[in-house]
Amino acid sequence: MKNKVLDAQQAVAHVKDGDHVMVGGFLKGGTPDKTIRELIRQGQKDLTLTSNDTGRSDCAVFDLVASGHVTRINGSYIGANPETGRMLMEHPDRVTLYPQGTLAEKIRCGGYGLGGVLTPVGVGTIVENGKRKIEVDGREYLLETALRANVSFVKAHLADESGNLFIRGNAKNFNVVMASAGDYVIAEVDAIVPVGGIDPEDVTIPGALIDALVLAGGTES
Amino acid sequence: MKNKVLDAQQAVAHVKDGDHVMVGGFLKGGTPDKTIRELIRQGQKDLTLTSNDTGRSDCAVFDLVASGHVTRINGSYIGANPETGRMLMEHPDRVTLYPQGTLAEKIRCGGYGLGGVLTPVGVGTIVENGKRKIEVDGREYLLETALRANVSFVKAHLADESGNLFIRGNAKNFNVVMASAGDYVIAEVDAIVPVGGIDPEDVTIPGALIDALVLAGGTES
Amino acid sequence: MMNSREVIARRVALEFKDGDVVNLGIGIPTLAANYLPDGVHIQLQSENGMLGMGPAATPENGTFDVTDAGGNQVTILPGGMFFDSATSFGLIRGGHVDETVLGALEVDQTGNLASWMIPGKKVPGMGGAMDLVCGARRVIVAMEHVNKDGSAKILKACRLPLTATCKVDLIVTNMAVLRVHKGGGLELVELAPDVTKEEALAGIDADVAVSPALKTMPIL
Amino acid sequence: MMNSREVIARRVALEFKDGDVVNLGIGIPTLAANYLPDGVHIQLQSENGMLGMGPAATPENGTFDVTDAGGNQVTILPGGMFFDSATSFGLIRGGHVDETVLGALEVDQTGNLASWMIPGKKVPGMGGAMDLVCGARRVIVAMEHVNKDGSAKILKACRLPLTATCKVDLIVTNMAVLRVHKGGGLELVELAPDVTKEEALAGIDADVAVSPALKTMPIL
Repeated sequence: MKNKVLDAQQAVAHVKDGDHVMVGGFLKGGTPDKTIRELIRQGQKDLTLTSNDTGRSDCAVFDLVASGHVTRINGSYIGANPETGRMLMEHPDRVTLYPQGTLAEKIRCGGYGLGGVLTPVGVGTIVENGKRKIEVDGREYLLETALRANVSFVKAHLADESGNLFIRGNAKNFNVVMASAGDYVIAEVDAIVPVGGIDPEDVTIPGALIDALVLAGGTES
Repeated sequence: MKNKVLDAQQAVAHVKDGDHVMVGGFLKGGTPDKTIRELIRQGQKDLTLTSNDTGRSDCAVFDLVASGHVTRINGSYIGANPETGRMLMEHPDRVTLYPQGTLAEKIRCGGYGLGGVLTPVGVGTIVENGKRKIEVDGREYLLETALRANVSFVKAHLADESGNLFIRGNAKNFNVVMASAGDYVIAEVDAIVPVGGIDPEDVTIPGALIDALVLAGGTES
Repeated sequence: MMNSREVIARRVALEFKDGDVVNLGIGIPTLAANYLPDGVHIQLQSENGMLGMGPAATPENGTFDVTDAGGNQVTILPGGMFFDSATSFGLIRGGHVDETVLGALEVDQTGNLASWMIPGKKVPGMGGAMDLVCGARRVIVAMEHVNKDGSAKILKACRLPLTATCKVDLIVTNMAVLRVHKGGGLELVELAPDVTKEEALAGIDADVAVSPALKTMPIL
Repeated sequence: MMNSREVIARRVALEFKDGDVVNLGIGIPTLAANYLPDGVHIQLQSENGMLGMGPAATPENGTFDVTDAGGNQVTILPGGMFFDSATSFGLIRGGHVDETVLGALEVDQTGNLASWMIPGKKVPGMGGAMDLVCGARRVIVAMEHVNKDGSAKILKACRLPLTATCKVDLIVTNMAVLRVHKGGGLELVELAPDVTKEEALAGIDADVAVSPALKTMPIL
């Protein structure tokens, strides 16, 4: 069995300048911090970031935006990150906001081999700008296309050595879809147990999707 | 709290002539038998049936097709039910077959308020007949639209009194998406426990989706 | 005497039926859960992935693996469940949430709603609001009757970018309750205690029919 | 001497790398799991909702809540997981299955595959085959070299309704192994023991390039 347990430095080194990175979490819930701090430290440039909210002040992803290394953002609610708000005001073309359910479906499409979904959400609003409208049975929908990343960063409570993840509570949020939609997927976890240590009914994400396991905590404040 | 525990007769009486019913299961795995036998007994006519496989000889849904009360079928693999095969040969317009993942997504769309999905599966095959083809980023996809039912029949191992379901193993199959896509949803369950008897991490389907709980077994052979 | 927020929250609470699945927006809507009538139990949906949300967590039992949509550590009640964002918004879009209650910047007489941005000033993003408004069976707007400068929030036509078109069912303010008829048209159906019809209408810049059964909010 | 099915299964087993997620069709493909080389561990995906499928269940531990795609009661191995059909086919379509091995009625030199129906005769339905062929990273066809009447199954162009277009990567038969080049074109790369190039080619009704490195199947 391939050893997927890496230190943060090794795992994050898979990110290249210009990459699209997805970062799981909903504000402080279920968001990776140690690996994102390492990403800030390594300083890969010109990143596209997909994150529901780009964090709040106690989240590493918040500081990632402030680091200046992120030049494009896909998100939904950015009210807790004034840096993202500033980017949107100064460069409206660099920040794209989606209805939260639409963002989740777009990422799911990317991970699940679908080209897109038809959603009624956003019809009649500025969200429809530039998008194809498709009518089915007399009702209008927006075509929302798939989103994939070069590297996905997710957070889980528990992993087994094969990479199976148990994501506790509603920390599942965007972590589940993002784990399927990255070419390389880094899971930051509170603990790692032997294979078989997570009941098959409790595995949230199959290890087959996970490339690197990084233990959270340690030197991370 | 509304009492959702009904006997099979009461629950199944919600089906009307001409209804579209969805029946969960994959062959004998996770398929409701007692409630479908009751549906055969009550004899509602002119039903449309959506089922992955329409069962094998030891499944009630197999007998439902043979009963003659089903006039339209949506399925995927029907090799274990010769009656469905006969219907397809004699009335090709009455049986529609979908790639299994496409069928699952169509039902998910129906339950989750989406108009459809774009899938690459079936492009270049007879599955594309009559469907819209949509190009995204230079790749062709089929537009597969949503499917909903009047009544969904699902099977679970455990329910709590509020209707939360734990579906064990891979009996989850089509039961999960069908539970979201019926106007009225009947869950046939092996046992019913008080609210709180299923850990929040183990609830497969929220009780909010379930209208009727019927205890499996009993007089059912 | 009740303050504005309490008037609104108490009145909104009367809209819930026993067993309803309800999503409450941050602010006044969240307060509504404190005023449920006897015998009415609702299940709170939190769009970040929970049904059956319970009270705030304590320092002892709190974790960032269980949070509300505002990011606060909370608890889950027996009978609740967790899920990911795709499932959560599937439930929302699919009509499995009975009521969503949210604040608004503007509502208009066709049922349009603007709640998520002021161009050039404040763009926090729509978050889950568009999905909730589009998908919930009933959409209840809970807001102050007028802006701080006294200008109307209930308008002939929204001026700000919309959250959704023609989706609002009911408007509950500190002064009045207005029903939005399907196909458009506002009907003033209730007044807050000590508020006159004239006062309520003066704060509205839209066509309003006054219900023949106009009554006082039953909130005391 | 090995029978045809064993030849095919043994050769297919050599295609797996340690750690691969593999979906094996019913019949010959399923047999391949019996012949894994030492040190190669694969995880079996069952499209009805399981990763890490284990051996058949016994009457003691069997349940219809844990079945393979043929409907038989099976077990799950430590490190496995269960999921619903939408998730299962999401994993399949999303390229998270490394190899799918399936039988076929016909394969052609462009990599087209026909496996699911004979019009007017037999229409069992495509089941998960179209999703698997379309989504798996590598598609391996495992089948008898020719039909029972001796007619070719490897053709210039499939005549039966297709399962997918241009998706097959490798064809393993009881007589030969053929690589299908991206963009089309068959290359005969291996022969079964005691089978001549001429014998193998005689059973194929398509344009075939013979590999300069043509060798005997390494299955003994």
